[in-house]
Amino acid sequence: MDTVYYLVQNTLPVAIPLLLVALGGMFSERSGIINIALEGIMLFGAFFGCLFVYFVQGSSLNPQYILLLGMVVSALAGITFSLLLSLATVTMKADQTISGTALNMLVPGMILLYAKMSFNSDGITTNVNFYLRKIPVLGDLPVIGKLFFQNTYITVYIGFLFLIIAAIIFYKTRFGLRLRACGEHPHAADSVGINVYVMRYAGVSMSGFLGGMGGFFYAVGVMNSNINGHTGVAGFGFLALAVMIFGQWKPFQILLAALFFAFLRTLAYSIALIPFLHALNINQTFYKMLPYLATMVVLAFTSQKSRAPKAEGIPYDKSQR
Amino acid sequence: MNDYIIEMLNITKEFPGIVANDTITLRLKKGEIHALLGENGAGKSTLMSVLFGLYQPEKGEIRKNGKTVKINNPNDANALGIGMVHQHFKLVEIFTVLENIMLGVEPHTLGFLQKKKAKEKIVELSRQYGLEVNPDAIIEKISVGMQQRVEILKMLYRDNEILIFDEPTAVLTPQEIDELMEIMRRFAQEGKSILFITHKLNEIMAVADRCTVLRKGQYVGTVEIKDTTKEELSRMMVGRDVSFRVQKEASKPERVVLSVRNVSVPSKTSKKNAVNNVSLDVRAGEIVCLAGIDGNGQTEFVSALTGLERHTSGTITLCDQDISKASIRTRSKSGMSHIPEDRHKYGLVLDYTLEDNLVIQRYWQPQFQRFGFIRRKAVRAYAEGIIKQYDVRSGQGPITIARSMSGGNQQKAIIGREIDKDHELLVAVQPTRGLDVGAIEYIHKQLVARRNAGKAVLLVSLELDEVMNVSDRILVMYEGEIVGELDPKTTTVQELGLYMSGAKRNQKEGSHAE
Amino acid sequence: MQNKTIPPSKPSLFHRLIHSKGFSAFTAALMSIFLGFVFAFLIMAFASPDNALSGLQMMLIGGFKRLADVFYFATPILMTGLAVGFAFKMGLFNIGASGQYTMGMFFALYVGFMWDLPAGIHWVACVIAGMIGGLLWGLIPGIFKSLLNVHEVITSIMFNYIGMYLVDMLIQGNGVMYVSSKTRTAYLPASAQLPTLGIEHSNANISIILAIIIAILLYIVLNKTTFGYELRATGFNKNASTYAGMNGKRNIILTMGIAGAMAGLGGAFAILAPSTIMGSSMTYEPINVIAANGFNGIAVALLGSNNPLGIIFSAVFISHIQRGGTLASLYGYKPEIIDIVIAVIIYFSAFAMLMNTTVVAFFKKLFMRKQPLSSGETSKEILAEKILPKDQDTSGTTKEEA
Amino acid sequence: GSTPSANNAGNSGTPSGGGFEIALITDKGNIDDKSFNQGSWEGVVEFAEANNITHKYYKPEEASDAGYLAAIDLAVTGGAKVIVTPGFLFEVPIFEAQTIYPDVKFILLDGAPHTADYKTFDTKGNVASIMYSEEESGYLAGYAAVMDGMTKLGFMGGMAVPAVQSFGYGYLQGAEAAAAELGLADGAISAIYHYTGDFNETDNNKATAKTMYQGGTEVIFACGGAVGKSVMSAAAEAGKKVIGVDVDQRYDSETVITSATKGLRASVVQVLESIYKTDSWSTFAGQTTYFAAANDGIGLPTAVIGDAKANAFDRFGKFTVEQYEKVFKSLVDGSVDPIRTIEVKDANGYATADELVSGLKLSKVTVEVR
Ligand SMILES: Nc1ncnc2c1ncn2[C@@H]1O[C@H](COP(=O)(O)OP(=O)(O)OP(=O)(O)O)[C@@H](O)[C@H]1O
Ligand SMILES: Nc1ncnc2c1ncn2[C@@H]1O[C@H](COP(=O)(O)OP(=O)(O)OP(=O)(O)O)[C@@H](O)[C@H]1O
Ligand SMILES: [Mg+2]
Ligand SMILES: [Mg+2]
Repeated sequence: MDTVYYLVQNTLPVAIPLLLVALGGMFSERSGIINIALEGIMLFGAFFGCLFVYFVQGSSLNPQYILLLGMVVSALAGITFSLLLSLATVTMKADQTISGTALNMLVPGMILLYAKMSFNSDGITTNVNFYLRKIPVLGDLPVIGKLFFQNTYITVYIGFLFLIIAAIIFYKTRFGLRLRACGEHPHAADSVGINVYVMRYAGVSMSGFLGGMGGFFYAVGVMNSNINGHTGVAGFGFLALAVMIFGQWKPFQILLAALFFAFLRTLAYSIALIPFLHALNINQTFYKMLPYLATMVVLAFTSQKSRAPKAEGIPYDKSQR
Repeated sequence: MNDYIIEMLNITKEFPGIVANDTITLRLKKGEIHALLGENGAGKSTLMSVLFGLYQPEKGEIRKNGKTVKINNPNDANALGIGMVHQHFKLVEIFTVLENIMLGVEPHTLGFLQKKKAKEKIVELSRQYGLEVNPDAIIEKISVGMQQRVEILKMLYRDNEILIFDEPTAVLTPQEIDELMEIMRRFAQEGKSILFITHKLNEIMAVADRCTVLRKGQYVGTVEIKDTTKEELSRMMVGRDVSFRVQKEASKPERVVLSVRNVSVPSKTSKKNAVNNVSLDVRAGEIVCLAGIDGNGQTEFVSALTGLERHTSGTITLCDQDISKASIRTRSKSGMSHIPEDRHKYGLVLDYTLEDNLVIQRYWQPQFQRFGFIRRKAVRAYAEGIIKQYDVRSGQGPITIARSMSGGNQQKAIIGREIDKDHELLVAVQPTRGLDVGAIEYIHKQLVARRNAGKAVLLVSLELDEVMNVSDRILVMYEGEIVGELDPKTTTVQELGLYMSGAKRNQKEGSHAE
Repeated sequence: MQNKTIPPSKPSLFHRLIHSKGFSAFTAALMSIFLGFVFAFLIMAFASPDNALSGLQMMLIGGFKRLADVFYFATPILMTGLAVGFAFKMGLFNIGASGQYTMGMFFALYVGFMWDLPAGIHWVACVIAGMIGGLLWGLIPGIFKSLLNVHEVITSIMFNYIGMYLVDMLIQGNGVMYVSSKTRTAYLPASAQLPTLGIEHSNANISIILAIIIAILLYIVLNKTTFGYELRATGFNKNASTYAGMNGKRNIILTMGIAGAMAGLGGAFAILAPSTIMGSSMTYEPINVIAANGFNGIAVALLGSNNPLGIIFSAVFISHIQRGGTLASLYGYKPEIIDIVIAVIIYFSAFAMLMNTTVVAFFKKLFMRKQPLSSGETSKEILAEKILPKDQDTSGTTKEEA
Repeated sequence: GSTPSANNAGNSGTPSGGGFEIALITDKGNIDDKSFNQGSWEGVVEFAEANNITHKYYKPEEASDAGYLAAIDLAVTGGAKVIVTPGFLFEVPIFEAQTIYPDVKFILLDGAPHTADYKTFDTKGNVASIMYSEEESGYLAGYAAVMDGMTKLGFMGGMAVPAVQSFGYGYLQGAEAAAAELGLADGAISAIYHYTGDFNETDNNKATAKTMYQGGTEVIFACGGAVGKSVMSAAAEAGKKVIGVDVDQRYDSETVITSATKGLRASVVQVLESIYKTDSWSTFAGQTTYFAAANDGIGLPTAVIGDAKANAFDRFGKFTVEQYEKVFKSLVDGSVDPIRTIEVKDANGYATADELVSGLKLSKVTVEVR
């Protein structure tokens, strides 16, 4: 039973970044912009989030407040960075995949440069402990308490909160309706007076917001609030893309997909706790590969009938008929 | 004093390398149905897009009820009560009818959608004008006719009083066309003013009060329908006389070239077959026309026939050899030529030069290739031949980039390519789609010439005039089945329409198989 | 009207020049490079103003002090550049060059260590092995794309990681190849190393020559052969190529295979390079890091506008500024600046073409004033020709049917 | 053009015309790798700043012998008179460099110059080769842990390089010795032994550590540079303990009870002093010098930096400085001499449980390898 608790407790902090970033990707792609830059956006957000933590860690602020503020910082950073993508893809009508890749390449170099110039380091190392051993009252609930309210981070709850918000914006608001229209048939949207460019900027910016935040949450929940230019976010941005596709560009399916991957990952590292798997004593490396292999397997089965937003990847040009 | 609700004065609109509208003036009276006639690329859609605020004109002004207005975007147009049904529908396929209609003017509180409100209004409207729709149906699941209703409801929902219809009838059956005409008349009686674009003269004669004619981006004139004729209109449109009848002597069918037996193709959207157990023969020296309303399986059938898709069951025999499972290349080798439905999607590599496009079916033949290396000279020479023979107009001849050519000329190039390649069967799918009468006339001549040369021609068309004029034998397709075989000389458009709408069917085709 | 007599289909040389695709690609590249360095200069000026100029100078011309190295380091990225550019021609984005590169490296190493072949042949065998390794790893995204409809970007990224982990595992598990006490591979036998060009203090070797030859071959394949014709057609319009009876699925797999082979060769060339040190060799450290050369390949390809010949130059150029960057560290600047410069260059080259066309359009206008006929005539003239009944065959890009 | 001058972090002091006088070449890692590069760089900085000598580190363009040699060449061009090269990867490059640059002094840490084919080992007069007895340091750590009452130990090494291996071997032997001393039963101590295969802070290193703790492990000896960061964060979450490595890591995390240090910094400073101050270069030149307990080259930290009165052992439960000094003495006088290397079959240098048990003669300690 402890093993089960352990798996759940460790799955969530990993799932949340995936969830948020994939949701970001969803907003971007449903507005018509393929967002390969998620990896870069995450890293950028994580970087500024951690930088913030680094500068305030001395102060007497409560760690959880620091985390919340850091979250805001990272989200803003993410938005700012995502504007580079919108500028290239919406305004300049550049190839979306290429621009995204360029932005991905930019961030690690930037972090390395900054970190080396300021602390002769490959990244930022902080030491604030955001870990929550037990949420007061809730933590004492029988099973639920152990599963969800012990040994965790508030990022988990924030993550679910944003899932709800995202879903509402997406399905229940005028904005959401218009955004989705732009990703499917921008000319139709235009003909009813919707400004496609603005909507796409909005979509990409939301991916910046969620992506930056997700990046910071990755740093917090997985990297102990450290971040460096070499390991970066270990391909989580791309995993998030896969999660988004697996989730069919829909909020709640994305949640399931994210949980699936995160669980697989946790499982892979917890082999030692699970006797029959441990007995197999398979080379560690295979477990390191597992999430990537799983991604491929999943995509191999889902991609056949997966339905991406129709207008995704095509720069919108009013005068094109 | 003036009774014009809309005046477009000296409108000029340029596109890179072309003046789409050149000082055009159009006056619309309140409560009239005003037709707008012109060849392809004459500037009709552009002019309407200007009125609808999609394009900004370089010169000219627009007045409503006498006072000048500036229309910067569809919202402005909407505010002025102007609505438009576009030539190519502007509907979000994965949205419901409801969502599409309210998109852009959604009722909401604090940004949260109020679908109920919208729904009530729509139900009310469709009742009032007899435009039955299911607000919760997904667009991609409903018929083209339905989709057009949605477009019309979009205008009504916005309480527009000036309604623009851009080539609305192209996609409809005769019956549906009649209904549409009815609806337009009703609108007019209610005092709504209508601008109606079409290539089809008899429709204009049927409903319009007045007609403005454009040619090559220029204003030709405006006439009262009651004192004009089809002939005069077409002369105004093209600048010369055109013959509406394709003159051809009776066909003398010979041996069977194409023989299709019990072919079925599963549908992508629904569970039932898109093409269901179809059998037909096409003989040398005859033009068989596959008629039917868009979306009744013609496309799927052609895909199966030409190999673009693998059909599930049945056999296809071309010149006595079974090609049911053959690759596209093999089919082409064994004598099939194919003029595709969508020239931009299939027919051409728009970024290739004209010459490269002209050999796209044959680049691998020894004539054009040695040891896998393309023989430029040979290609160039060949291309020049075709261009000359089929009078393909373009900027720099063989090295013109296909994208920069007009649709009409692009089509000519494709036709030249497919006809020149030696073949026994010519499959022509909507070869005159969106082309003007001049081009249409030319292409029809070519088809007849093929047939006289003893080739088998299978023509797939939605245009009734084309079906009646060109073909020697008509097969009507309805819901994936061939519901009737008709002789163009003995049937009427109305009867044909009945078959197309499934109201009537005969089993002749089944027996014909033997 | 008098001007109607001169057919506009004979454009002036200048006009043809500024409209040639090559030209705009070239100016586009220049523009992005320029912006890249402006960026770098700003960073350096921020880091330490007093040295910024000399630092920048070092970056720009420093490479000339070490030409042999410039070419040596250009080789692998030239190959990965081809790997990316070639696939691009078919509309495929091969972001998996890293994995293919690593695989090629591994195959080359394997043959280098595990087979002993006579001197002249051994390194050739290694190179070929490397090519095969890359090819196999390139096929995978191709197959996923054409048979399972999985976007090649995702596949190749995933297989970058998988390949990297796999190779590291295989190497660490092999006592002959791996020296655990040194956390790197053992020294390759001399017979497996590439013939050097014998330039002092430099590993410059025959591979740069091979790479250039391969690039030229690719150029010919793309532009002169039926395969190239099919490939580009598919890249431009998949449906049309299918309609024309081309085997799209096969071509996708084939293209990715070839692209992979290029990257694989890059890996082989890199690991088989001779060492300036007697008895030593290049070594690989299985420390779970994705090969950077793969990603630099993207920069190279874009800068060379995916044209094999252009890629030769862009590879040399990027290597050149990288050497310069290293030398700039003598002024205390971090070499990482170059990574940023490169990223910035790609970012801009992604849309420089468009910025560029606006610039060209501007020139065109200027130019047209003087010579109204050279290009798109003014509206009146078009119409003059359109209205005139028959002899319309001169007017070009505008529509008319008989 | 103009004379280069030091500026941003990473190099300081003003160059006396001749650029950067003391240079350090990093191997694949960076100077914050919590390991060789960092330790030795700290030594360089400490000394150079105290004596206001220009200094700088260089990153090789290519991680290969030729690449390292090229970096050395660049450093010399940059005006280096003394070059510090941390790590065995420099053995072959230095062998070349020592003859190419006879009047440049080289300090080679954790290695001795030799040819690529290992046939000739030759340390010339301008090279000082420094080695460390990690097994002794590890021994102290293991001893301390068990003495402190812990029975479930963990070891997470980076990659199986000699330094890491002997830390680990020493650790187990120390534990065994302590167990014996406490008269515990056979198998009373269980140890989990693991190599991460990298020297980085990664989420899977953290997860692996967390899993160990979850399984009941009380303390993990984190012996792989930045791997320590991952282990510390895991420990923080699991509320368990960590033993640091190379340098005193108590300042990095509350969870670090002690660190098995080796005097990287100290040794570099010592050698530099021998050059610039005491001019006793000859005591190091041309030979390999071992830093061990005997010459205070290794040990557990006994003082807290910046606080003379503070107790460096405050994070232990029972273990005291006195006990430490006693065992330390036994290492100094050689009465205890831990095994440094054992026979390992596996190519990647990962010893199996049996190899460890038999090779290190363990009975009190049972080993599980992950
Ligand atoms: N966005 C555009 N960019 C460039 N040229 C355009 C554009 N839209 C229209 N044109 C050109 O302007 C001319 C008028 O186009 P328009 O669509 O109005 O013709 P049309 O009368 O609607 O023809 P059709 O009967 O085919 O609809 C044509 O030559 C067309 O090619
Ligand atoms: N998007 C565009 N950009 C630039 N020029 C265009 C564009 N579309 C059409 N044209 C130009 O307008 C002219 C007419 O093309 P157009 O496509 O309107 O003819 P069409 O007969 O209406 O074909 P279609 O029925 O496909 O619209 C051509 O000369 C073409 O170069
Ligand atoms: Mg048109
Ligand atoms: Mg139109």
